Amino acid sequence: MHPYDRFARWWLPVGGGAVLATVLTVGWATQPDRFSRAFAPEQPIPYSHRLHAGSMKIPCEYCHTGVRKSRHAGIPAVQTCMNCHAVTRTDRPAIQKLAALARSGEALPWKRVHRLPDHVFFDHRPHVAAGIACQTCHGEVQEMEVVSQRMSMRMGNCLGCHRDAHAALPPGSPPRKGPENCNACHR
Amino acid sequence: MSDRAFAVLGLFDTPDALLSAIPRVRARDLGRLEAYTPYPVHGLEKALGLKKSPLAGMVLVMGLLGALSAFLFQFWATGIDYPTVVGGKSPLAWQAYIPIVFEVMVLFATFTAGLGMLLLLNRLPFYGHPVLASRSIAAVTRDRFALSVEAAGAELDVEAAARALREAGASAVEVVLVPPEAGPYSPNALLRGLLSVAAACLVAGLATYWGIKLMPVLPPMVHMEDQPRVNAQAPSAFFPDGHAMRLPAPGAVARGYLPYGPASPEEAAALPNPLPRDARVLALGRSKYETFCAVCHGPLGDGVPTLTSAYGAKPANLQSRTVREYPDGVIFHVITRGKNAMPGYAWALTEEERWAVVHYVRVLERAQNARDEDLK
Amino acid sequence: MSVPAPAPLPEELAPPRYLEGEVTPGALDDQVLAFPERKPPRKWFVAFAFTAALAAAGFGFIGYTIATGIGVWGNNRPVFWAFDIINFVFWVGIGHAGTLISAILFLFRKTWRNAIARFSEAMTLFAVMCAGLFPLIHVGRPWLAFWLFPYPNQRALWTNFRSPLLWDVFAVSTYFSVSLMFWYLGLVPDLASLRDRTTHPLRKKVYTVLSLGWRGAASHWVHYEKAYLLLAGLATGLVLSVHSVVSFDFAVSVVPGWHMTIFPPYFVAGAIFAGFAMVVLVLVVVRESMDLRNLITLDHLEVMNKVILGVSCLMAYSYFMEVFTAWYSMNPYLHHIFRQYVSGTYGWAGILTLCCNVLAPQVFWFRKARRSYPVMILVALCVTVGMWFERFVIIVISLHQDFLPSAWHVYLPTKVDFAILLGSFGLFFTLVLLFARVLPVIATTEVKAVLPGAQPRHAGGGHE
Amino acid sequence: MADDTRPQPPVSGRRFWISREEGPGEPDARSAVWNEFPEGAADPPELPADALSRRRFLALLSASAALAAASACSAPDRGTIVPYTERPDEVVPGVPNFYASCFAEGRRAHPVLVRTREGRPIHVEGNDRYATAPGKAPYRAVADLLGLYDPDRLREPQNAGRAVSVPEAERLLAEKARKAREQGLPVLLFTDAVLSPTRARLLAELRKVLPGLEVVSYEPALGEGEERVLRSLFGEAVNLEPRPEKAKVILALESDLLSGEDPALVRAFAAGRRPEGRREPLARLYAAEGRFTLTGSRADARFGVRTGDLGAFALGLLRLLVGEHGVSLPPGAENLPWPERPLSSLLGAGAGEREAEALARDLAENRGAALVVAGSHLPAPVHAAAALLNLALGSLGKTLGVWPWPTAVAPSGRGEAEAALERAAEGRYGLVLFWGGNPAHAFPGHPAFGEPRREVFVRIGLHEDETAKVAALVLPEAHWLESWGDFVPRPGLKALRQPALRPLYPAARQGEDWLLGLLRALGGQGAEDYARFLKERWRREEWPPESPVPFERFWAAALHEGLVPGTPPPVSAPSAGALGPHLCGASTPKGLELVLHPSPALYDGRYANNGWLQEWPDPVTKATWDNPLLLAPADARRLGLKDGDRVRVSEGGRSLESAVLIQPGQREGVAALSLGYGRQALSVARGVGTNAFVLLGREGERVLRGVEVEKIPGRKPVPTTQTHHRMEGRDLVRSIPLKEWARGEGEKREGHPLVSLYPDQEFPESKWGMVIDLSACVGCSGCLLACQSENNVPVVGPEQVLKGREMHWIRVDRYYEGPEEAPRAVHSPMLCQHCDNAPCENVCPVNATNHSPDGLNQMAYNRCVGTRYCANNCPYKVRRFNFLEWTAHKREPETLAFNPEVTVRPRGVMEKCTFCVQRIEEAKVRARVEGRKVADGEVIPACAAACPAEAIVFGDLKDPESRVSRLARSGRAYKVLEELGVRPSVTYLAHLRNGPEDSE
Repeated sequence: MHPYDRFARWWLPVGGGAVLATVLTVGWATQPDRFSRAFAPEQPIPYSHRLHAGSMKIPCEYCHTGVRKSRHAGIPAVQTCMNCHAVTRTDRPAIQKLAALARSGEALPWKRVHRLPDHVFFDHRPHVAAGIACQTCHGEVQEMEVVSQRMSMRMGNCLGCHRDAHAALPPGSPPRKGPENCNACHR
Repeated sequence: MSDRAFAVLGLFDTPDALLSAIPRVRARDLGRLEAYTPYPVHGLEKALGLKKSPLAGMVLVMGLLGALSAFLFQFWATGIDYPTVVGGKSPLAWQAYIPIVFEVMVLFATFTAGLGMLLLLNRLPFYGHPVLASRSIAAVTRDRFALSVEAAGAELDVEAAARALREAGASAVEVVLVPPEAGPYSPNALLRGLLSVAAACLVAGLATYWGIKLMPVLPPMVHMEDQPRVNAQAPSAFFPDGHAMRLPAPGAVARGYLPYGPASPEEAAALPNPLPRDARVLALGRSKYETFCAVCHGPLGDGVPTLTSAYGAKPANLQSRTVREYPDGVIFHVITRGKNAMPGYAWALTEEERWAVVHYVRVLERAQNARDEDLK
Repeated sequence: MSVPAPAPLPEELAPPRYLEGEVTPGALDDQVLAFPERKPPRKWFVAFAFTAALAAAGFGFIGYTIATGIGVWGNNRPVFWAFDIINFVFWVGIGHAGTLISAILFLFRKTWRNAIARFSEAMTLFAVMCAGLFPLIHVGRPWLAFWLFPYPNQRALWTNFRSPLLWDVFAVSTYFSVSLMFWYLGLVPDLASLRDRTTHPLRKKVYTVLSLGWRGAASHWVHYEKAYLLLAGLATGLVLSVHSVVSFDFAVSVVPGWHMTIFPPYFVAGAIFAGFAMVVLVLVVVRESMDLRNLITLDHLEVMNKVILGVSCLMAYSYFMEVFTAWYSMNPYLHHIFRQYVSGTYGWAGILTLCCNVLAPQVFWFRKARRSYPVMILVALCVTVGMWFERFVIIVISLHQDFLPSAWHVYLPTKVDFAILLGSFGLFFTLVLLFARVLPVIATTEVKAVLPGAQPRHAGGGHE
Repeated sequence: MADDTRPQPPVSGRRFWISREEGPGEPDARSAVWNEFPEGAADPPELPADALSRRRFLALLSASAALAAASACSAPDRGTIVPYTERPDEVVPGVPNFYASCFAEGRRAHPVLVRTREGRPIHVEGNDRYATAPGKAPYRAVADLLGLYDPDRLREPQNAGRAVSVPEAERLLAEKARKAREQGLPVLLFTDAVLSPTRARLLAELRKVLPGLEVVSYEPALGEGEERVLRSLFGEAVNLEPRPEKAKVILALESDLLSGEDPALVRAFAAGRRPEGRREPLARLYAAEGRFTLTGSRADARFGVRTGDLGAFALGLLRLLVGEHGVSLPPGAENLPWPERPLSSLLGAGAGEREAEALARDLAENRGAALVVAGSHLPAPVHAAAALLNLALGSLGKTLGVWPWPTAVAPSGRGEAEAALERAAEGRYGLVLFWGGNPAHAFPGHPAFGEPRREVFVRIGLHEDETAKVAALVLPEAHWLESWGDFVPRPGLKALRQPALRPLYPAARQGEDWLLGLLRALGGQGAEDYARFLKERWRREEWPPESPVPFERFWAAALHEGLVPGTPPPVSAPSAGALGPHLCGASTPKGLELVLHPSPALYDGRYANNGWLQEWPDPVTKATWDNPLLLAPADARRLGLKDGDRVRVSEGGRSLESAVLIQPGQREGVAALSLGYGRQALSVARGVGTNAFVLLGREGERVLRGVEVEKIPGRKPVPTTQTHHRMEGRDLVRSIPLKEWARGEGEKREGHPLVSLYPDQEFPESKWGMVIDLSACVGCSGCLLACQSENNVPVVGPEQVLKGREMHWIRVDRYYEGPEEAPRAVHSPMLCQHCDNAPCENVCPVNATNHSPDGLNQMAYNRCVGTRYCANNCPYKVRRFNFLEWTAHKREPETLAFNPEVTVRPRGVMEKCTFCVQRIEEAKVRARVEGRKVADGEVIPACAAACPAEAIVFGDLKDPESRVSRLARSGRAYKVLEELGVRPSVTYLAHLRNGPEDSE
């Protein structure tokens, strides 16, 4: 067989196939979603949702008070921790650090776990009002020692639920859809 | 080079000579006849008995297929998958799809015509064809016309063919041998080749993977995801304390937030509960109670917390006589300002919500201390 | 059989000669296919250096534009499109002549096209490449230009198939693919000839690979000719659609001066017009510098010039029709804009367009003019300039004063605009020069097929 | 990103004038690159104009590459969330708060409401409890939000050019004062108008410990004629309060009554111009003026009278009234002598004698319902004549209120101020405190400001401005949004100013706090800070002791509302006889007359560092970033001048250079120039326009006579946002005479029925729409600024405006009709029309703009690739394209001004009015959560909220009972370019002309 033919009939398809396979694999493996999921940064205070929300059953909204009032669920103020920790577990180093921050007023920079691009204006209120549980999007936070991202935060994922909200809504809710128009999220 | 002959080529100087030679050689039935010419010579196909090209039909079918797929794709994408209203037209309005339907039709048809001819019908590229290795090919692609008697299954009678061609007027005759049969590949070479392809892909793939992982989006690609505005709860490099969220100025009164007046429970005792005791208020009170109060005071208000872990102080029993005898205003005051180890909850509960909780606490008390008439 | 020698015809009545002197297939090869093997003359290098520098500068300014934003151009509100789209339409138009010559004239069996088809097709490709550049760089965020293609994505979004710009994306990319296919198919037998005559090992390798093992088998020619015919047919439809689609960019809008039903045929005619002028321009240079006077005869040029004259009249008709439509519409916005075409801030551009496109080619009514280098070069230059300005007139003048006078604003191009325009010319001529250097500029196979005596006499004759 | 926190000019500073000379058409390579790379913008501004060598360009490129790499490395990091340490009860992150406060400027104060997010102001609007103009704020109050976040603000006290601490600064100040006291030298406090009773009280306290304290309270922008006339008329300093709502006939003597500086006036006027549901005839506005003011452009009949002749005009009118209409002169004025000039000799092009007769008749017939107002820049004779007219027509107490100057510190004249400055220059003061104002700019070339850092000069100010440069001690002042105070915006009405945030810079304290510190240091009695001082004074003086409400609750409620009503003290009766001397002052104009007036944008120059106001098109000329000399067309022809030519203007040995802009309608022989430009300090302000204070004489005369204008070489095109001023006979802005409308002719619609190939769109829930009443709209352009603040609209700079690349989402189209000498002007706000069949949507290849189910033409910036096709296809040309990067390089504090609910658009994307979709979506979410429908009037876009005329109404067109639907059915309703079939959602109501000829 002529070497050129060998090339054209063997290596061209094989190489092309290999390149295609590589591109597809890398493309699939590097979806922003894959990188962003399971993102669980170490927090400045080793706060455990498993302990507080899981074992102690403190409702989510006790701390994330903004969720029915604001677009943002809100990370609780340091003082919210001090509601209990002014008297509880004051011997722990982390609590002492917290107390020091509460006294000094210095910033407590929690690492952001869920980040939507700035051009997305997500609003917690209608979702909570529709009866969608926090866990639907944020995962079983009450079982997480360190909070990590569980959901996809891509537009496709938002739309998926908006087009068929059945699974997210509490049982027995009437069938409804979320808006699909641009302005619903982008302003 | 093997000595098996593939073909015998006879070169002719003019197309006429070629054309007149074909029936003569063809009559001998020495093998498959083929002509090689520098340009299409009309009449050859008839002389050689070649079939008509099926290309036109292929092109028609593929063109229609292209048109149909373009139409269906546009219709699905715009009308069904993500219906968008544009310029007041219904998502299903199809008229505007026609230009793309036409273009895709032409694209499919063209590729069928071009690639179909080359790859499917003419089986090109074929670099190892014996004729390409012949001496005559240079003449053929220049200005000579070759008639070739080719082995068709059986062994070629080289002598007879050469004779026939010469007799038909060929100015020169060349025997074209079958090139040596080099097997496709030795397993080793194949393995080496495949491995190196795999290795190259792996290296490139990993490099891309890590590149994307470490540098997912570069400016300016990123430039609307991270806008130079200050979002809620953002950090700040400008304010020395690192908070972009600021405290209101001391003494300033925001709309809807008149400062809470009473300084002591006694002062607050006279405050009347402004809310009616209706289902909406009680539902509100209940949801807020269960979120903020039940953790310590217990869902029944009996001071048995839902917190499983011990809290440093003992929460009050709302069912106690003392609490039950508090006027509403005192409970409101305690919720607002806190008491002992309990912090105030004005940060979490609006005034309305606090009064609703007061109502709900009353309901809890009543439920646990039902009077006779309640049982009737 | 002796036939008395016919009395010599007067020159005017003699049939045009598309070959000078005796041309045999071998001689043709030796003349045309030898170019790639010879070291090009000094002037080629000088020209190449010049055009490549121009192209490089153009790309530099494109880089600058992308790094800074298209605010470095003169575009403003309301003239949101200016040089960028003018250049796009201009270059797409230039491309049309090639397809016309290679496809439409092929279908009409005008064999004189064979000598110039290759060159025109190559120019089509290069012009479309130049054209394709502009939609990409003219967008505000060029790094996201891939969003113009409908591909499945995580945003679950599709493109807007109702937008003429998207039609453009499909039309221009289809046009490029089809032209490439057409050009390459034609090249394959020539590449085989080159492969078999060259002695240089590297060139041999390259030509071998590119010629795909073409061996001129009669069974291949059958399919080949069919394919060529089909492609010509498809390309004819395509070429008419492409500039129609480009004209939709304007015709489908509401802008007075753009919203015209005559635009599709008018744009196609204009495209052919500009393209022919460019072909004439390049052909004259090629004919002289590559010593191809026997293959590209003055009769070739003359017939080209006749086409230019004819299309010029068509353009005049289009202009007239446009003006008539505008007048007849009783639309005050349209009336205003048509007055602006010949008066007002940019009136000179409209007048220049009319002079260049309608008046200048009229000189071709005279045979002398049609056969005179200076005249045809001048007219071709006029037409090229005129057609560029025609797009300027359509785009800039129409935009700068549309419905609300409060939004009117003049437009002034910047140096960057000019640099990128020149850069596109640099790119075009660089590619032309490279092409002339490495590939056969004349479709030898096609010319061979129509040489006297190329086809067997009893098989129905050739195409003479 | 190392120097994130370096101060950045708010609109990247000097780049605006560096390439100024280039003019249009030149590649703006430099300014573009400056925009692109923040490092470049922070470079020393002394960079020569052609410094952008290739090397530097590459350096910048590599810097940006490094920047890219740096940010890329930290990509997996998603930033941090910084919660409050202790969240205040009223602040929920993401939910705005509102603080009632008060804006003051010149002689006016206006209650406002400040919207804050997380304790930072992001928008200023009017106080909804302010009955005179509920929810309406002066446009400069809205724009001054940017002033709060101005990176050029002083952050620390400076002594002799070195930063010092606050206690140190206080010590230095006290030391200077003590030294002056010991030496027995007087102390000068040079400040602007003292409108605040508590501030006046503080000054009184200070005088107790500093007996030699002289207070000069000078407002350079305002003329003194009115002041002088009123003082002699009433015997004390008073304020006038025009009440257009009570007037049926208004005569404006070159008064910019409707400029929007006082939204209450516009609101009252507009209310009288809506025919729907009105029983009385529409109010009629006459104007007589030399300049072409916004008010004049809205007049039903406009008399072209030379500014210097206005007094004579008013007196001529009076004579007509007395002689032919039986109007009697007020007591005491019967025998006043006044120069006699026939009315006809004063009138230029425009309304003529017939209209003058009609005016006299109208005035006479509407005694007690007529109002004459004269511009504040006019000289005393005009004001005296106007006062005489008002007295004769019985306007006083009816259409014109009078109330005493609210504080004990009466305004000073320019003569007084200049004398004090001269004494300061001679070193006669032991201490000179410059607080507020900017005297070094208002008195250019004054010897007092000749040497830098004078030991006895102390500056209390927001910026390191011209005046700060001559002071040894510079004390940073807090912005008004960070300050406490009280004002009297209307007779008897007290308004409180409270801070909407804690000071951005802790060392920047409000001026009163610095003075309080001084007071205490000198042994005086004073609270620790001004907040307490204010509260104490209110406890003692404003809280009615008999009130059942405890003071704390009274105080909290007062802060909550921002207002406390009351009754003003009475004013003594006018004595018309005292007008005599003023009336005689009138003299015939000679030569070219130059009128100096405060800039509508920059006022006296205090807003010159505010990019929003610099780029805010003047409502009449549409000029931005400059104060061109406005010439009448005939004068320009005579002098051979075109738009953009440069001239030297000289008068009495003083001169300045300026660009020229021809102003149709301006009376021949009158030129105009606005004050406030030509600042020499601050990154945005510096070098923009020319300082017209140069021409102000000692008497503060603002109408100069015999001015020489001479052409000088060079051109300086004026950046205007509108370059064509005629409608070309198109039916764009409808203005119909009242009688035609009354006959129902306005309802006749021309044109053929519009047909569509496609079925109509359906809107399942709501369909948002807008109605703009052109009869109410005065063209004040306040909507532009409210929109800019609400929607993060960038500032682009003069070169870009010259190229037509300004970014305002709403503009006010102003067209002239009729002859150049006396055109009629029409104003029409133009914004995205949210067409149902939007042509822009069809052509976007990537679906970045399409239609929402509630009828909005939505624009997803993040999907936009920037083909600009949509903008080409927009017949209204309301789409704006980010040709260059105008925002990405911004850092705090500038970015704090951005609305966090709106995308900050980068370069390369298209943008446009969204109908304030963030407000719509917020209302929709709130309604959905509460399980109800969005109520009518719940969504108000920023432009509608700010419109003082309430000309813009927004709502749901699907609800037939909504206000917008009802108005859209009005007989005046029409749509712009309706014939295109794009079906806009914005309906315009035709303007009604109510001239003497226009009604029956």
